[in-house]
This record gives sequence, C-alpha cells and structure tokens, in this order.
Amino acid sequence: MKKLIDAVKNLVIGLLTTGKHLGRHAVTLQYPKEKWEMPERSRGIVVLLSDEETGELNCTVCMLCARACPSYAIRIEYEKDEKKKRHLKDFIVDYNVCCFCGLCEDVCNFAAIKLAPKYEFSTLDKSDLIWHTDKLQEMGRDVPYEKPVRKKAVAKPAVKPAAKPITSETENKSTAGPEKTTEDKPVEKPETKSETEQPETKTPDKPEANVPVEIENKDENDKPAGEQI
Amino acid sequence: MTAPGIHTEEFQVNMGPHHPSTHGVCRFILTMDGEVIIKAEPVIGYLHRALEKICENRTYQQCIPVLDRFEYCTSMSCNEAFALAAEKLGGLEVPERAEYLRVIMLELNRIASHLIWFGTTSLDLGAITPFLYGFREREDILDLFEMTCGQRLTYNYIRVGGVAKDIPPEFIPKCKEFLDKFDAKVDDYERVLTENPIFIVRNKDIGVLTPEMAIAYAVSGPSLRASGVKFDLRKDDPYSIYDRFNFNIPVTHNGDCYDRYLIRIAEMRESARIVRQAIEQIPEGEIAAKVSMNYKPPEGEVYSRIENSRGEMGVYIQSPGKEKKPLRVKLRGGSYNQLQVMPELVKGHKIADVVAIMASLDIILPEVDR
Amino acid sequence: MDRDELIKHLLEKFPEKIELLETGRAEPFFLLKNKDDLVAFCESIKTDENLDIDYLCNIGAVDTGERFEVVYDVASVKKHIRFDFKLRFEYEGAEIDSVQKVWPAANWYEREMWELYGINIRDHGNLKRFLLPDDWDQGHPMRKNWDAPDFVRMPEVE
Amino acid sequence: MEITGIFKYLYEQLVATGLSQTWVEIISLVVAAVIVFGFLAVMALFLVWWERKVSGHIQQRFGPMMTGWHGWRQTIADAVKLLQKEDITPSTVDRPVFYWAPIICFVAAFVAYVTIPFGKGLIVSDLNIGILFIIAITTFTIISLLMAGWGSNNKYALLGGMRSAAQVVSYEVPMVVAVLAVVLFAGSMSMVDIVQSQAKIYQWYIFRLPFGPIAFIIYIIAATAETNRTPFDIPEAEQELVAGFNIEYSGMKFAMFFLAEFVNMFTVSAIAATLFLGGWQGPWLPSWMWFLIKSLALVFVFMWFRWTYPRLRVDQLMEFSWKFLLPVAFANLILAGWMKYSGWFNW
Repeated sequence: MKKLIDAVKNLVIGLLTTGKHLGRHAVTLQYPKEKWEMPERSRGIVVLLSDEETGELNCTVCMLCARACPSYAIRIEYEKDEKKKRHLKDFIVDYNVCCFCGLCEDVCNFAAIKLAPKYEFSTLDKSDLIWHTDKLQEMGRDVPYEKPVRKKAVAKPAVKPAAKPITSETENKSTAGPEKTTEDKPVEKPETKSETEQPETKTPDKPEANVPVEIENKDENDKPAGEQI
Repeated sequence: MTAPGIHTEEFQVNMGPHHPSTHGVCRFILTMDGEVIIKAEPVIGYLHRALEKICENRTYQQCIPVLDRFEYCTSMSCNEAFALAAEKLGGLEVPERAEYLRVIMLELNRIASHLIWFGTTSLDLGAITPFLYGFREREDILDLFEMTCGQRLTYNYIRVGGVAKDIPPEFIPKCKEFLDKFDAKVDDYERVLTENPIFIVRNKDIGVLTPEMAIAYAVSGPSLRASGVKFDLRKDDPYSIYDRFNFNIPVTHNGDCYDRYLIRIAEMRESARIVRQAIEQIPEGEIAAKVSMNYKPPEGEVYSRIENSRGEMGVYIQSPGKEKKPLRVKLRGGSYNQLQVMPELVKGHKIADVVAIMASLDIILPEVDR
Repeated sequence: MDRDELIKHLLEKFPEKIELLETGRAEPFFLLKNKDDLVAFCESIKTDENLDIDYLCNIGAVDTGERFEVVYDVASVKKHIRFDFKLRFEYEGAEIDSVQKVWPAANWYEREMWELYGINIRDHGNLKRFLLPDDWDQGHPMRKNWDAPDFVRMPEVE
Repeated sequence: MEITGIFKYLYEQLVATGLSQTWVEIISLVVAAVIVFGFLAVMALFLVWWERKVSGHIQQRFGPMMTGWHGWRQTIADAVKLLQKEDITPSTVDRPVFYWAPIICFVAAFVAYVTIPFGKGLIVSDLNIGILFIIAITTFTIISLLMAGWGSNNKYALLGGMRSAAQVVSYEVPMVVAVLAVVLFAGSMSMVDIVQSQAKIYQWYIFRLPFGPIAFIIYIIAATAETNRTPFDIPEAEQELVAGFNIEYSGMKFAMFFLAEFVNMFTVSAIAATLFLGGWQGPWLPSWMWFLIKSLALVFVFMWFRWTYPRLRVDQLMEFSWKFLLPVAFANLILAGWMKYSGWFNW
C-alpha cells in the first residue's frame, strides 16, 4: 500500500514540475523576427579582409591558408611577375567542403582572412556556394579585425626575419633554399604579445588582454620545434 | 511460451536504419517470437567515413578538425585524446593555463553530452518534455563554447600543444551563473523522471549487464560503473591535471538501465563541481606551447586514452619520424563495445526494451562506424 | 606495479618470446616475435594473478608500407596496469589467430581488421563485412598501396 | 441566456410550414446532426491548436506563432495541407479494409454525441440507455484500429493494431465498471437524469465519498488508455513502432484518424464531465458554457498527462489493467452498492 501512495505522490510531483513551467517565459527566439546575434568570435563564413583606406586586399598570396585547410576548400590562383612577386588572380573558397575549423584564420599572419560571425548564406544551388574574390571581399567589408602590429626590425640576426613583408618574402625564400625541404616553407612569425623579446607597446585603446595567440610557426633555423627530445 | 500444438514461427523485424530511436544510423535485425526478442543482430556501417584513412594524410593540426567529427556529441574529448597522444609522441609540455582551460571545456562538454543523453532517453521512453528541458540547459553551455572558440558542436579548440584561444573576460561570470542554476535544474529533472513509477517500471531490471560481461566486452564509462566496477580513467589512470580536483565517482551495483540513468545524473553534478573548482584555481599565463603547423614528432607510437561521457576514448598514433603526417591513427570509441554487447542484453526482452536499453547505454553511431 | 616493475616482470616471464621496443612513448611497448604464440601469450597474461589483464582496450592493424603490424593495447581494471604489444608479419599469407576466447571484446576489432586490411583471422566465427557496403569489391581500403577508380587523392598544395 | 429557446422557435416554424410530422422529424434531426458535426469539427481543430500551445508552454517554447495571432490559423493550414496531400494506397494493401478503417473510426467518434447533453435542453435525443449507447459506440474504434493495422499489411502496423486492440479491450472493462457505479447511484442510464441527480455542487458524483473519487480516477485512467494517449499510447508509439497502425495512411485518411483521436478525447472528457462533474449544472453562467468549461478542463488534464509521463510497455499496461484497475473497480462497485443500499451519504 505504501508503494502505491508514494507512486501516486511522485506522479503528482511530476505533474507539478511540468505545470510550473506553464507560467514561465519561453526561452526560444522567433527566428525571422528576432535574430540571434553571434558572439564576435564565432566562426561563420570565411571572408577576405581589406584595408579600410586603400580598399585592396591584405592577402599577400603566401599560400599558408590553402596549405592549412584540412578539407582543401581554399584554392588560390596567382601569377608571378618579373620580381617573383605573386599577384592574386583568384581566391576561391568552396563552402560545400569548408568545415569552418578556423585553421586558415589562425595561420594567416597578415589578417587577410577571417571567419565572420555571419550565418545566413544558404543558397538554392550548390554551385553558388563556391565564392570568388569579389564576393569574399564584399562580404568582408564590414567585418572588424585587428591589424597585426608590425614588429620593428629586431637586432637578433638569425631568429626573426626582417619585418617588412616584401623583403621578408624574398629573404625567406633565400634562407629556405639550402637546407630545408621545399615543401616545409619557413613562415614569418606573427606577432604574439607574450612571446616577443622586448615589451611591445600595446595600443592603449585595445582593452582585450591579448591578441588571439595561435599555434604559430616558429622556425628557428637551428632547432625545429618538434625535434627537441 | 506459446501454447503447445499451435504452430508459430518467429518473424524478423527490421528496427532501423531509418528509425527514430537509433541514435545515428544503425539497424537491428530482430528475430521475434510475438513481442519477445530471440536474437538481435546489429548492422552498422551506414556512417563509415574512413576517418582513420583521412587522418593518415593530414598534418597533426589538421587532424583535429577531422577528429571533431569522430564523436560529435563530445568533440572536445576527441580533440583532447588526439592532442594528448600527439604531445606524448613529441614530449611537448602543455602550459598550466591550457591544462585548466582543457579541463573546464572537457567537463562542460561532458555535461552537454549527458544532457543530450538525458533528452533522448526520456524521448525514447515517451516523455517529450524532459528532452526540451535538457536542451535548454545545453544551449547555455553551447553559448559558453561559442563565446570562446566560435563553434557550437565541432569546436577545434584543443590543439596539439595547448588551446586555440584564451577565454574572453565575460566567460567566467557567465559560467558561474550557469553553474549556480544548473544544480536546481538537475533537481527539476530528477523530480520529473527519477522517481516516476512509469519510468522506474520501464527501466528497472531491463538489460542487466553483469560486471564480468562488462569487462569481457571492454564496456567502459557509466555503463561499466553501473555494473559495480569502480573504474574511471580520470581517477585510475589520471591524465592532464584531474588529480588536482576532488570529485567522487558514482557507482551502483545491479547494472540495469535505471542504474545507468542514476549514474549519469550524478555524473552531471560531479562535472559541475569540477568546473567550479577549475574556475577558481585557473592561473594566468601562456595558453599554448610553440607547435608549428608542420609539427614533426619523432619516430614512435603511443595509445592514449581519456574518459569521455561514453566511456574510454582512445587514440593510437604511430608516427614514422620525419613525416609531418601520422603513419596510422586508430580511434577507439566507447559505443563500439557497448553496441557489441547489446545483443546479449536484449535477448528475452520486448521491442520496447530495445529502445530503452540502447538509450541507457548512450550509444551513438559515429563512434562505432568511424 | 609501475612501469619498470611491469617491464621486468614481463621480460622474466617471457624471456625469448617478447622484447621491449624503445619506440613506445607512454606505456611499455613490446614486440611479440613469433605471431603463432599470440593466443598462448594472451592467455598467460590474463591468468597471471599479479597481471590480471582482463580489459582489451583496442586492436589496431598498421600497414607500415613494407609489412603489417597488429597492435594490441591491453589493460587491467583491477591492477591499474596498461601496456601494449604488437606482432610483425609480411604482407603475403597475413593470418593470425583470433583472441576472442581470451577477450570476447576482440570480435568486432578483428572483423574490422579483416575487412579493412585483409588480414585473415583463423577460427574467428563470423568474418562478415560490416563497415563497408555489402557490394564492396575494391579491395581493402586501409592498405597504403590501395587505389580505386573513384578515390580522390588530396591535391598537394605547393 | 439559454439557447434552447432558439431551437424551440425553429421547431415551431418548421411545424408551421405544414409539412407532415415525419418530414419535420427528419429535417430537425438532420439540422441537429449538421450543427453537432459543425461544432465538433471546429472543436477538433481548436483542440489540435490548443494541444500544441499547451505543450509549447509546458516546454517553455511558444508553439505555433506565425499563422495569425498566436498561430490560431495553424490547424486550418494543417487541415488544408492534409487535404491536398496525395492519398496513397499501397498496392499490397487489403483494399476494402484499408479504405473503410478511417471512415469507421471517424463515424464512431461522432455518433457518440447523440446522447451527450451539451446544455439544459441541448441534447440530440435523450435515450433512456444513454451511457450504455455511448460506451457501445466508442468500442467501434477498436475495430477500426484493427482493420487499419492488419489491413495495411505492414509488420509495424500489424504490431500496432494488435497492441491497440488488446489495450482498448482491457481498459474498456474497468471503465464500464466505474461508470456502472455512477449509474447505480443515479438510478437511471439516461444522461439527462444523471445530470439532474447532481443538482447541487455537493451532489456531484466526484464528491460522493468514498466511491466517487475512486470511480473518477479509474475512469480518467481508463479514458487515457481508451483514446491511446500517453502514458498508454502504445499503438502509435513513435519510438518503437515508427507510427503504429497509421503508417501506411497519408493525406485525407490520415487526417480522419488524426481528427478522430481528438474528437475521442473530447468525447471522453465530455462523458466524464457529465457523469462526475454534474454536466451543465452551474450557478451563474448558462448551462452550455458550464459544460464546455468542465470538458475543456478535463481535456487540459489529458494534455498535461501527455507532456509529463513516459510510456508504459504493453505487458505492463495489461498487467496494470487486469491485476490492479479491475479489482479496485469491482471493490468500488460493491462499496457503491452498499452505500446505496444502506442509505449512507444518500442526500
């Protein structure tokens, strides 16, 4: 008999708990009317960022993002001019394949590519999901981003190549030649707050504690990262 | 149990692959005598994406997003298992703060996965409302994840050598606010389901898993602890910094569906406790060791295993030495063995119990098919 | 029973059968020289009272380009021991015994190894295809030298 | 403002037109039938919408919001959608059985309203065996479920059909015994007499301790099983049988099953209101409004059950009915008989 009593008691408690939710305010959003605004770090669509003043792309065709992408969604076509300087012909991102992992954004040293917090880009036709430079740039117009702070030329010879992108490009190529295998391209080290030798003067207005520090490619010529045992 | 003299023959029913209660795509060929099941044979392979073949020609950092899809309910633990194995290979040291961030994310992910389990278990037994309550809490956790790493399901947050991004300043207050109201919510779940006589009758003494059979079939995680074997990798084979937090391991002894339910509800509370302690003790400092995109670990092989919400998740990596791509990555998920033991548990029960047992074992199919 | 005691104990118990590999990065890694005494080795480590290996974590086959390797990761729930051992054998005539009698959990692992690598398992019971589609006739996909008409290789970005 | 006057006035007009008596009877019955059918069709649509809103708010979400204010046009949209859906009849199906099953289910749901009093004078025809007629008609749904299950020649449907037949039969008996206790006390089976015998609020059968509340609870449990609602919705248990007996149905036939289920729910709560909560008796409001309030309150309780409780297994359900509900119902009947005979509580 006692079992029956507390069975009924529990049944009623169950009813009351669901009942008490009746009065409560609903937690769901009515999508088309109220939109969900994503936090600023959320990885939505991949966009190409461009300089506000000059309006041309930050991308210097270093092919790092194409190499870092696990699903090979980024294809870059470029042609070399006489000074072996690469000019971007077409930057294709194939959203059928892209898995929005954010590796391209982490690897890029020139803040040229970013995953913007936008999610409404579904299309009716699969081929519309392959975006080219103009669509990427136009989608990236209003996306705020931190410009990577350029390092001053640093006294330490071997470790850090010179700061300016143009020269570092050619200089990398020369140091890369002799002993590294071609496919292991040494990459210029992006600026990280905690790691630079002399204290970097941070622009005061940026309250956020640190530039997003990612696994960056630090390639000292003498001791590659993974080799120390 | 049919009356003598009456000729009856069993008939086969296909449960799945398009069936609402098989989590993922899986098919059971049930040979039934009336309502009672005589033999159940799981047919899998619908979700086979050859993850191991893909990982064989990806670099170590690129493997992490691939492994997010290995077990999408707790993809943090997939990242962690792979990252631990890669770090053991290369002998990398992970900074303190990264360890704490990993533990916070892992435990939050365990709560989220248990909430999925809680929702689908109640849904499979017919109570639809707890499913919605469970997912309401899970949304708060997903917001926390989206705030830090940008994605809600496949995070790509734990990297080889550390963590991708540091937590934004508003993460800790929001996390504290979630933790404070989470215990009250779990009491709500308990009130709706735990003592509910219908729920008890549907789950008591259904699908009893004896300790010997559990260990023989290498079942791990909550299903093993429900059979009375006190074995939790976080305590028995401690990895990362789990030895710094005090939490206890819930164990029950008769190994039926109801015990597996009780264990997981208790585990949710334990994980919340761990996250609370981790938030207080988190130090400042580095969040990632220096690991290049072309990380080349020395020649060697390692099998590292961690405790995720479905049991022991193990990653075996063999690296040939000079290559930046692993020679072989073998993934081991908890559901693989639990699905292997399902036919033994299901014999003699009814078709409605197959659903209850599968839900209580918390089997999801991407882990089985890889 | 920490790592060194375990190594010492195992090396004494099976002096000529196994040897310690230094490639192991975490738990001790042994090489079982002869693949025929696999089942005997597994039975003895299971019944050995101070080893008591009753929990099979994982069986993984590896195609190292010139030969096959099968890696067994085993553990003991009661004694908190964990170690791995592996077998090496050539491509042709790749055949090993099933360890189902020792650990029933091995059933599906061996079945998967047979399906994806083509390593034949003696007296396994139900060696049927279960991961790949039933009408799969393009060989064993996990082998290094495997190629198939519609297998798209990833383009090597220069 | 009793609306029985309107029908009297219409009836006199009809007689005044000088048709023969039989014709007048036929026309008035047809008119009554159309009115009841219209009322129930609207009520079914309203209940579908209400269930979705109630379930939404219990689960802290909104329920339909897009179509009109709080989505009131949602069910109409669903009905129109179901109408223009293709009505597939699979080839392997036993054609006549498959075709007639939804029709029987639909008709059985509506015929029960012949003897249900909507208000003081608002009853289609006051049979003296009212409650017996209703119970006899509602058992037709078992036949239609069986026909649907077996007719659609599908393993899951067969399982669903068998289960539903077993369930409804085994819960029919305690329901009848509970109703018998009330009829025994009211002294007559006609619904109007039963309602009249509950004139005052303390005379409602639910408050006739000790047999009243027990009979009411037994009736409510049996009613949820009768209308295949959780925790007894085994026949179309989505999780196990994918959709039970109405797997093969689509379009108009499925709509019939769907509406029949909701009409059944309203029928069962209407009977409960009439038997236990004193039908249209109520202080200030007009009688038909009281009837509606009581019925909808009971319908809300059914919905509340559905969104709180998990589902019972078939054998547990049978066991609960035969081993527990029926003995209690019989004991309750004997108690009611003794109370009636000894005149105790017989105010």
